[in-house]
Order: sequence, then C-alpha cells, then structure tokens
Amino acid sequence: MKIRYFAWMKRTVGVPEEEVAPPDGTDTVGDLVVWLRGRSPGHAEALAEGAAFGAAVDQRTATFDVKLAGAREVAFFPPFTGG
Amino acid sequence: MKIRYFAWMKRTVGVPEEEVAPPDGTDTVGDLVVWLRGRSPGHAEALAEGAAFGAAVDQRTATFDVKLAGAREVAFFPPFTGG
Amino acid sequence: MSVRVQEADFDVGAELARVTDGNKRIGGLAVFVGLVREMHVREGYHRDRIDALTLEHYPGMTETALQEIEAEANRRWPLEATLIVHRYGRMEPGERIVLVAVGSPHREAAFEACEFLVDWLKTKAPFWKLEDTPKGEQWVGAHEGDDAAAARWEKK
Amino acid sequence: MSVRVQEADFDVGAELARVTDGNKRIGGLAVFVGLVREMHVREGYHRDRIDALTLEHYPGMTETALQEIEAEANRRWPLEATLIVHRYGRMEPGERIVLVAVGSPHREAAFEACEFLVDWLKTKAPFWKLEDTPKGEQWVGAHEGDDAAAARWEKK
Repeated sequence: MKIRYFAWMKRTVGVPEEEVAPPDGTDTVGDLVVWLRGRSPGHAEALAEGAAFGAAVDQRTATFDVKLAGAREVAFFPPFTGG
Repeated sequence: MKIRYFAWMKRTVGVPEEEVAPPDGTDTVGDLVVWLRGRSPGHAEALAEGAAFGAAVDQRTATFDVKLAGAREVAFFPPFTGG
Repeated sequence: MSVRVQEADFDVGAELARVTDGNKRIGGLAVFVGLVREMHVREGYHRDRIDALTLEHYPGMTETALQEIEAEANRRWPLEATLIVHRYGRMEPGERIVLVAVGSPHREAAFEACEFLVDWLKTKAPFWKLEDTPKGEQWVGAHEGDDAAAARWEKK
Repeated sequence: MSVRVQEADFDVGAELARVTDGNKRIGGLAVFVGLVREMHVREGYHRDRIDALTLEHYPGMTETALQEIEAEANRRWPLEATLIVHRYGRMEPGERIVLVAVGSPHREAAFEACEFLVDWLKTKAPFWKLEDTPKGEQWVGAHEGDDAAAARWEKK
C-alpha cells in the first residue's frame, strides 16, 4: 500500500511517499493512522491526535472510519487552501 | 428649452428632439408633460396618462414633481433596458 | 475607476489586464460579460428568435449615470479597481454588450460589487434595447426581475 | 465543461473566448480570477509581506475533485459552459492563480454558480499554499471564512 504525505506533513514525516505493509487488523483509515505513528518520531508528530489533517483513499476524500479493503493509495494532508 | 425623446417615444412623437417655449405656469416636469400633450396626436399618445415613461432634467433622472426652473434640457424615455 | 460607452467591441483580456496590472493588492477579480442571446427568453412572455439587437442610449447622461453607479459601489465595498464598458449600436447574437470588472483584496467584496453594478446599470443607466426579430422590430420591455434585482441593493 | 490544472499562466481573454465562442445561448458570463496578493491579510492573524507563493497539489485527485465540483454546479444551475483553470507551482504577487468562468442564459445563475465553484474549490480541491515571506516560509492555514462560504452551499 502506498502512503503519500502533502504540504507540511511531507516535511514532518520526512518523505513524500512510502510503501508500507500494515499488519492484519488495520481495517480503517483510523487504524492505519495509529499504526503509522509508530514508524518514526516524524510520523508520530505529523499524525498526532488532535493535529488538523485529512485523508484520501485512492484519491477520494475519506473520513477515518472508511475501510481500507483493497486500497492501493492512502494520502494524508492538511486542510486545503487553494483558490 | 430642448425636449428629447428616446426609444419608442421618439418614433411616436415623430422627432428625436425639439425646442419649445412652454407658457408661464409650466413649473414642473408634470406641468410640461400636460402642455406637450397638446402639441400633436403623437405627443398625446407618447406622453399619455398611464403610459410607462420617465424623465430627466438636464440629464439627471427626475420625478414629475421636480421643478423646471433654469432647465435647459428635458428628456422623456421608457424604462431603461440596458446591461 | 473607469467607465466607457462605445460602439466598438472590446477586448476582454486586454481590458482585464489593464484593471489588474501593477496592482498587487487585488486578490480577487470578479467579472461579468453580457452577451446578445439568439433567443429572447422572458418568463412565459415571448420567445422570439433575435436576428440583431440595437442599443440606443442618451449620450452624456449615460456616462454620468455609470460613473455614479461606479462611485456608489466604491463607497459600499473596499475595492481596488472597477471598470464598466457598455456598447451601443447594432449587435448580433453572440456579440458582447457589456463588461463589468471589480478587483478587491477579498473575493466576497469583488463578487458582491460586481453583481451590484450589473443590477444597477440595468435599471439606472439610460439604455434601450430594440430587437430585430422575424416578426419585425420590437422594443424590449423593462423586466420586473431586473427591478427586483436592483431593489435588493436599496438601502433600508 | 472543462477543468485544467497547469503550472503555466493562462490567457484570460483566450480562455473566455473559448467558453463563449459559437454559443449564442449565453446571455451572461460570470468570471473570477484569483491573484497572488503581496500581503497576507487574514482577520487580525498576521499581515506579512509575501515574496512568492508556491501551490502544491495532489495530481490526479485534483483533476477529479475539480471535475466533481464542476459537475455539481451543472446539476444545480442551468449552465451552458463552465471552465476551471488552476495553477500550481511558484507564483509572485500580481500573478494569476485560478480562473473560473460560467456561462448561462441568465446572469443570476452565472453569478451564483461562479461563486459556488470558487467557494467549493477552496475547500474541496487538494491544493496547499506555501508563502515565502521575509520571515521565512510558512504554510497557509485553512481559513474559517472559506469553510463558512463553502458551507452555505451545502444542501440542507
């Protein structure tokens, strides 16, 4: 599964993207966030509880209860500021 | 005093503009309308009571109670339809 | 602030460039371009095909009226730049009639002022439209919707 | 309907001509151009001078998100043409960031749909702004006003 980070989260995590193989039981976006926090202090900071960030599963905005089943790409990013 | 007519009023009156010398006592735009009606059947039709038209005195929109004192140009026209 | 009344068509890109170029305080530019439609569509009234539109105006008064409308928009909103270009004369379907552009630091002010200018110029500037249709010429009547749109900006 | 995400600047006049040319059913074209301001002005937060802005986006998702926003506008209003062009990359004050254009038979629909598109793309399309200021780089935070502006279009 490919994980992508955008804007300041990319800098805090330290990489723009990474391939990961989360353990069985990582069913939802929320589960994945919890698991990713353990990968490095940068991950823990970027994905901290209470940090304002959203997610997309296969390029569609997803809430943290969305199931990961079959997902190829999950992205994390701060609130959008385009326009 | 110059009188100008616009849009369909110009065609109904028959001229785009005319010089007139209304009699003493023609104090307001409304007085002028009444007096102009007597100039021709075209005037009477264009300026008929109940017809939807407005006026401007010296190029500023004016209601019929506006005084003519010193006015050089009075215009009559149907409601605006620009834009 | 700028107002122009002219017979010739205008170049939208060039006009807008003049509005914004060199002003780095504009964050949002709201623009309206009014065009001649090939159909006259007014709520259930008539739906005639239009071959051409002729806009008559009151030279002198028109410019003054547009300048007053523009000044009012600048009093009501914090604007960096405003432009009104209105054509007169004969135009065919697809041709541009009017351009209104408003630049402001904030997009909300730009949008509101642009709508205000379009609504007010329709009811407060001395223009009259004559349509050339297959049934002959006919003067466009005032549109109640335009009065309502203009009225929403009247100060209570 | 058309959506483009690109690094290069766009030619407003040429883009708008493509939207309206050949379509004689458009009576009103409402347009918004977003530009880089030299000052970051957010309610009492900070007022830093901006030397440049860098827009990051999520290629692929951005195009999909903009197409969905555009499709939603076309569902809500009777539109003849819509266009969104959004840039990414580095831009300096005065440069254009985004163009939104909406053509409709009716000016009210054109204005409403244009405002809707601008409000929604600010909160629903994956773009992030990084400001280059005399104090260093800083990511632009989400603006509560943008959320409120977008929320007014949410169906009850």
